Amino acid sequence: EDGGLALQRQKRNIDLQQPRMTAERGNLVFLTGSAQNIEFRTGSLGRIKLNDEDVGECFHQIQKNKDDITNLKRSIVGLPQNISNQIHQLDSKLVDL
Amino acid sequence: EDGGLALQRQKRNIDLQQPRMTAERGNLVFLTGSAQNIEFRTGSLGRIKLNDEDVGECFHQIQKNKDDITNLKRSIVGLPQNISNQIHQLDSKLVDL
Amino acid sequence: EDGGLALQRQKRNIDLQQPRMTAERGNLVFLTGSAQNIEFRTGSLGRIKLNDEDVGECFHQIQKNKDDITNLKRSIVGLPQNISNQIHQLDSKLVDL
Amino acid sequence: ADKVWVPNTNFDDATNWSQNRTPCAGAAVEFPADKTVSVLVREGHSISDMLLPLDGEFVLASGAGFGAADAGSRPDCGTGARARFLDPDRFLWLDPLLWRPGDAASGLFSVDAERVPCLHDDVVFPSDASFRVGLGPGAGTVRVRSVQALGQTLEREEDLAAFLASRAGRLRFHGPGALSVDPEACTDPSGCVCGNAEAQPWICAALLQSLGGGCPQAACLEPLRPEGQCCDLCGAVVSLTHGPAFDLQRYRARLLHAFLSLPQYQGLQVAVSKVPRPPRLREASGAKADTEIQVVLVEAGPEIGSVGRLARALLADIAEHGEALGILSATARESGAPVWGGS
Repeated sequence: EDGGLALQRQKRNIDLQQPRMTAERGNLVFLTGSAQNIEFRTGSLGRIKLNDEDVGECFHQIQKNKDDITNLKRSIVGLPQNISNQIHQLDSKLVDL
Repeated sequence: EDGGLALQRQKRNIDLQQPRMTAERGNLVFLTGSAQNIEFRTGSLGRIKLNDEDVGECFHQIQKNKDDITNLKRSIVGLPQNISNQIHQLDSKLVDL
Repeated sequence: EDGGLALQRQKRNIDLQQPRMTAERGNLVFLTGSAQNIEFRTGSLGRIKLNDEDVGECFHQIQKNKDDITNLKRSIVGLPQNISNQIHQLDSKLVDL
Repeated sequence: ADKVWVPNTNFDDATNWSQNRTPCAGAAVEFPADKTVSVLVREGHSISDMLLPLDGEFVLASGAGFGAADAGSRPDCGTGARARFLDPDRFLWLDPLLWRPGDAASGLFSVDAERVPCLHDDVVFPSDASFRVGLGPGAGTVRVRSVQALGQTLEREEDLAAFLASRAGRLRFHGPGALSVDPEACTDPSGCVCGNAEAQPWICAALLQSLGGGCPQAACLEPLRPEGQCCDLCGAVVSLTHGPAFDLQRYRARLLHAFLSLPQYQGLQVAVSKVPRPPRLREASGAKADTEIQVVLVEAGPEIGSVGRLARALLADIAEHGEALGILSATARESGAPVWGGS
């Protein structure tokens, strides 16, 4: 492959990798190339809002839900053990009668 | 341009509102019309990130939380049934005495 | 126009405190400075999508997960109380024998 | 030969904006709702409001972007008036003013019809600019050898068709006309006819519209109208009948190096191409060939007389070396005396 063609290909890749904001029949679409990211970076007081939902808070809530679920699992695992101990005790008393 | 085409174009403009990027009290706001979407699309290797959080992973976590909750509900529903069986057995033993 | 002048113009034209959308090596970056937001708003029938995921649905699912967790917590808290009442009753019967 | 598309739809190009300047910091900006366009953004812009087209795209070069500035935040930005992006559909393929030769040599020019890409030309849309091209007016098909756009070279009909049908293609090409590629190169050393004769009325209409209406008055008596030229001009036309040994490139190079480089011909420009021979001249000369080589000589500056001297020098050159050059016969026409005070 000669130099010109390589350069041409490189240019093409550069072009395809450029991010773009496009409008399609009034829809607004933000696009990046194959390996490029779309990133939202907020300052300490700045926020990203999607239709009045604060994205940062949503992410926070997802994590909180996850933590709550972990705790719930733990209590549910402990619960039957605790109860079965009590029932076992009762059973022993019955046998002792 | 003939009249029919102009009319068609005009109708389209009424149906569709121009997407808009605007500053509202220093905030940067992207707006679309009443039935138009806003979409963010990366290539297959690109990611959407909010302050170092990967949005794809967050969506995955939401689904995982949902599945975990379904499983938790199932265990909690099964739990009292299992225990009440044991208590009922004990009760029967008592009556038999 | 040479590169240095272009860069200078860019610096002059976008204040670093402004919320902004910029391209960084092919990545599309939305940045908020101090206290300003970046907001995306569709009309009532429009949707916001991140790589084919509907953000509204995701937000809805996050809230639903949160509500489910609250209910689960309540049932789990109520559960041992209910069972311990039954066990207590059994215990009393035993004592009465 | 390469023909390079000149205009662009870049955000940062002042000529794309009402008032001939890019939006200043804090400006309100408006793109026409119903004009489809791809816009390259190469710098950063602070705007207070921007209405986007319903169908269009903004491609961001690295470091480029948009920031939110409240209206009137800069005192130097003027008041209120929206910066409007001009109609991106205003650039027509057939407008000779919108193309430049890829290998422009000083002293050479093209007649108007050949400033627009010819049948055997490779067309280049530079990849460092966004663009939009109107095919038409008229529903005819424009044929060229290849089209380079977005860094890809399209030389197969199916590749071009796929590109034109894609969103990228639809953002950049519009109009009732069609575009087609035929990878056949011009293999005739004596040159190939441009092939724009049928489109010439449209080409001239586009050119004259840019010039503001009709042809300017030629500044000489008995001006000439060379084949492929839209308006009369002052200068000389040398018409050559050639044999099989004639080589257009070599003859063009000979004109540049053996004649135009001489001090007495400084400021002259020459266009050399194979053109269809007008029927009346064909009958008059009794020649069998339906094409001839047209050499158009014009003066770039106000000097007078050197064009005529060069035309006669060329005839003398042909008389002496015609056989070696593959030139069978030559005739020359000259415009008349200058009209002073003409525009």
